[in-house]
Amino acid sequence: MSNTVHDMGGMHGFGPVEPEPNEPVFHAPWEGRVHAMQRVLGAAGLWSIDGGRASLETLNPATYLASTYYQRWYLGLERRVVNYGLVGADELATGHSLRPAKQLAGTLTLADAQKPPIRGNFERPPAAPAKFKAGDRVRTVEMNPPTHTRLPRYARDKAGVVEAIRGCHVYPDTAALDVHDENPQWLYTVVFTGQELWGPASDPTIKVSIEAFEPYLLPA
Amino acid sequence: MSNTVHDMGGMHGFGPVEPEPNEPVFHAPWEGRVHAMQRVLGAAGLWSIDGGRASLETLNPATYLASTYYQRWYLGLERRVVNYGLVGADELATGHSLRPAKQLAGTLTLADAQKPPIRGNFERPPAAPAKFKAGDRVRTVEMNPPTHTRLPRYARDKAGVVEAIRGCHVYPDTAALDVHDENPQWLYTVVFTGQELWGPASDPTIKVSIEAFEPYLLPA
Amino acid sequence: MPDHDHHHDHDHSELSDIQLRVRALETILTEKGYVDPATIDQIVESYETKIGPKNGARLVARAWIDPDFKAALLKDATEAANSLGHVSPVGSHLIAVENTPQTHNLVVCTLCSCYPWEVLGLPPVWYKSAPYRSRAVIDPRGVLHDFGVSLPADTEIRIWDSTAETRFIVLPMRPEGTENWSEERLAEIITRDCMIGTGLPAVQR
Amino acid sequence: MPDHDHHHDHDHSELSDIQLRVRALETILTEKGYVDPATIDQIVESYETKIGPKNGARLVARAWIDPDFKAALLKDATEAANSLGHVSPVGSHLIAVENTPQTHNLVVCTLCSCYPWEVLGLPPVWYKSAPYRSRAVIDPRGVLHDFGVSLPADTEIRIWDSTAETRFIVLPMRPEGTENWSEERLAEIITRDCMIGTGLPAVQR
Repeated sequence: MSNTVHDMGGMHGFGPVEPEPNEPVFHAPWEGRVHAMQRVLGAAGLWSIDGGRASLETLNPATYLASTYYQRWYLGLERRVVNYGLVGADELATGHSLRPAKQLAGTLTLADAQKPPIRGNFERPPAAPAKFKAGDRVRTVEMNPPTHTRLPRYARDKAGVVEAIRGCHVYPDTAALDVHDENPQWLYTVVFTGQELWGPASDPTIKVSIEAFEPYLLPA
Repeated sequence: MSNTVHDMGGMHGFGPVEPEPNEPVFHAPWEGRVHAMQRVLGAAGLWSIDGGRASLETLNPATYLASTYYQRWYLGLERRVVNYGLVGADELATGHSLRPAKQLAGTLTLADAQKPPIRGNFERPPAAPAKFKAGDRVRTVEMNPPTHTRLPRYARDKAGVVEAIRGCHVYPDTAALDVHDENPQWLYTVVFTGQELWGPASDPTIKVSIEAFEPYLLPA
Repeated sequence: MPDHDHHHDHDHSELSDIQLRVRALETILTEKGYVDPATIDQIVESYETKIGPKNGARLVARAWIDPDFKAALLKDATEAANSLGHVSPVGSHLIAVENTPQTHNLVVCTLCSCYPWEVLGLPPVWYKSAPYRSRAVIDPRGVLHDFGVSLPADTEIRIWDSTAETRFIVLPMRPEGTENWSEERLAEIITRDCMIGTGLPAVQR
Repeated sequence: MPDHDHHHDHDHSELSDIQLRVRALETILTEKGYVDPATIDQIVESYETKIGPKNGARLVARAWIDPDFKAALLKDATEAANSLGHVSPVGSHLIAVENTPQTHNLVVCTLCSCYPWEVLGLPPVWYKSAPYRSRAVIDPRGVLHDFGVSLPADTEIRIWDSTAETRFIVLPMRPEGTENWSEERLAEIITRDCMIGTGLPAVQR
């Protein structure tokens, strides 16, 4: 969802950042297992990267904040394997498979895993020319959809400037709901002053940019 | 603080409202004790009603969401009795008074408690005439102070209309920091359309008003 | 350990023993003479037995049968309520807002739990809950649905966010079929939820 | 029971037995043939041993000594990184942003934890934490203070919120006193935090 507690840019009260010297990649073996299971199943193409994010964002906010990062990943993964029919709630309860597997289009194999991982490419052919160019003044839209979006609350209905066009990419707002609804949109780096975002009392030396899809922008 | 999770107007993800038929006034005896202790000590005038609110808002957001209402009241009260020197952390640890009491200006007595409770009056003489009148178009300011405010995030930097003047009242933003800094300000009911607050996709039949102090408003 | 784990454990010890901690605090405050347990008892008893939505219901019932009182209530609810004499005294800046066929009013406090205690008693848990506080201002029809209330699609919904020390009570519409009812009988159908805006007065048939 | 208590208890059972639940899920997925434990082992091992900030440090060190490579990196970091051949292949839309005496760059993902895995490895816990995600965009100097970094008062701080599939790596300024250093020696002072923007390369004296 769009306005859950995951959208925390500009919130107060969480305390200082606590760097951890020499921190391990995983703090417990189960964290690594969760990370890897997510990658293996993600390759099956049942959900998009944004569908995965949405499954974490829709956790109850109290659960979201009380959980560690990989606890959230686990809870989101558990939801998805159930929602997409890969695993039944009865199987989670017993801890064993109780019926044959569903056929998957493909998951990550050992041979795949032995190669260095490389991120997916989310760029897609555009359906129309880009509406904006570097230097254009824009205003972000006001919107509060109950579904997934990547326009943070703090950057809605704000005046900014397009700094760069980043190509045409899978649109998270639709792809989160349906992996096949890629609905590619032009993507821009849009810069705001701290004072535009936070008001006249803001540190005047701050500028913040977001990566904004074209439907998030209006000419200004 | 202003942008902690207590400022939850417009957030998603908390689930349905759950009415509780025939609910008791207090769900456990300790809830009533917390409520009453807060009232008794509040009468001592050490902190303002907004100082009390601020002590709950500065709880860690995960604690805030994981707590019930009276758990938050208790945690806030505990903070205040310690911060204002009424009780020491060592006393809380042992569960007994370890030193003489501080002299208080006055608390609620049994005789006071036997009378029906009546809310305090927060209206104060104005230092200047009201800047706005009913019907005036205004815009709320953008501000994100790290201290207490009563201008919710969802209603910042939005165009609205003054519907009524409600008098000149103690200003929460300063009184939260110092009970003596009442800094009275004119108070207005300001109305916004749902579409102004939430965007074009909002239910067009919604109007939302806030009670806005004059420093929250600019002419529009 | 990730710092979230730290917070998580900390939260736990903060909450698990709440009863013991409240008792300890009352003991300390009593030993110091800051509070008197009899005063605490008295306050709890007042809220449990004396101060409740019946006070508000009497105001609404009177407004339904007495146009002058209704006008006074809508002009200055504090003064009107206190003029009745027989309800608890009401603090300053109580504001009554009237439901009409065109407009339905709904009261919320998104930032905490502001509520007109003197006329409605202490607020219910749901009023103070995150689902109500978060959704009332953005999805009031969804909230009303949770209460089984469905309004015509073209009714304007006016949400009052109680962000200051003004307090709001909704004056619901008098239902049909109550034309000859007494003030006392009318008061019985005016529930707390009707005066928050999450309910409508209903006539049992 | 208030509904918050309900949620609270629920959250608890959701989290307390996480290790057991992860093991159970892996068992089920393995029994169904969806995952192969050896594949899981391999992925974990890759992240623990192969993919880390050394990849990014090599890019920065090369940019410091080779102006043409620096220009290529700032133009298209994905292509420049892959042209080196000896670092892990980098996915599309890696963007390098250059610190200057006028501007300091800081990367955050307020909405989740987007991070350039191929060049920096998996993000540290603090990068994914609420304190960092919430404050980086509103109080970057306060965040830098938590890392012991203090910038001149007039330095512009540019925060990059990674809200899409573009990924950012900060190209820090080469510190004085490293004029004759080899590429390998330079790479050693280019820490992960330098490439997020929460650290500055330091020369031990």
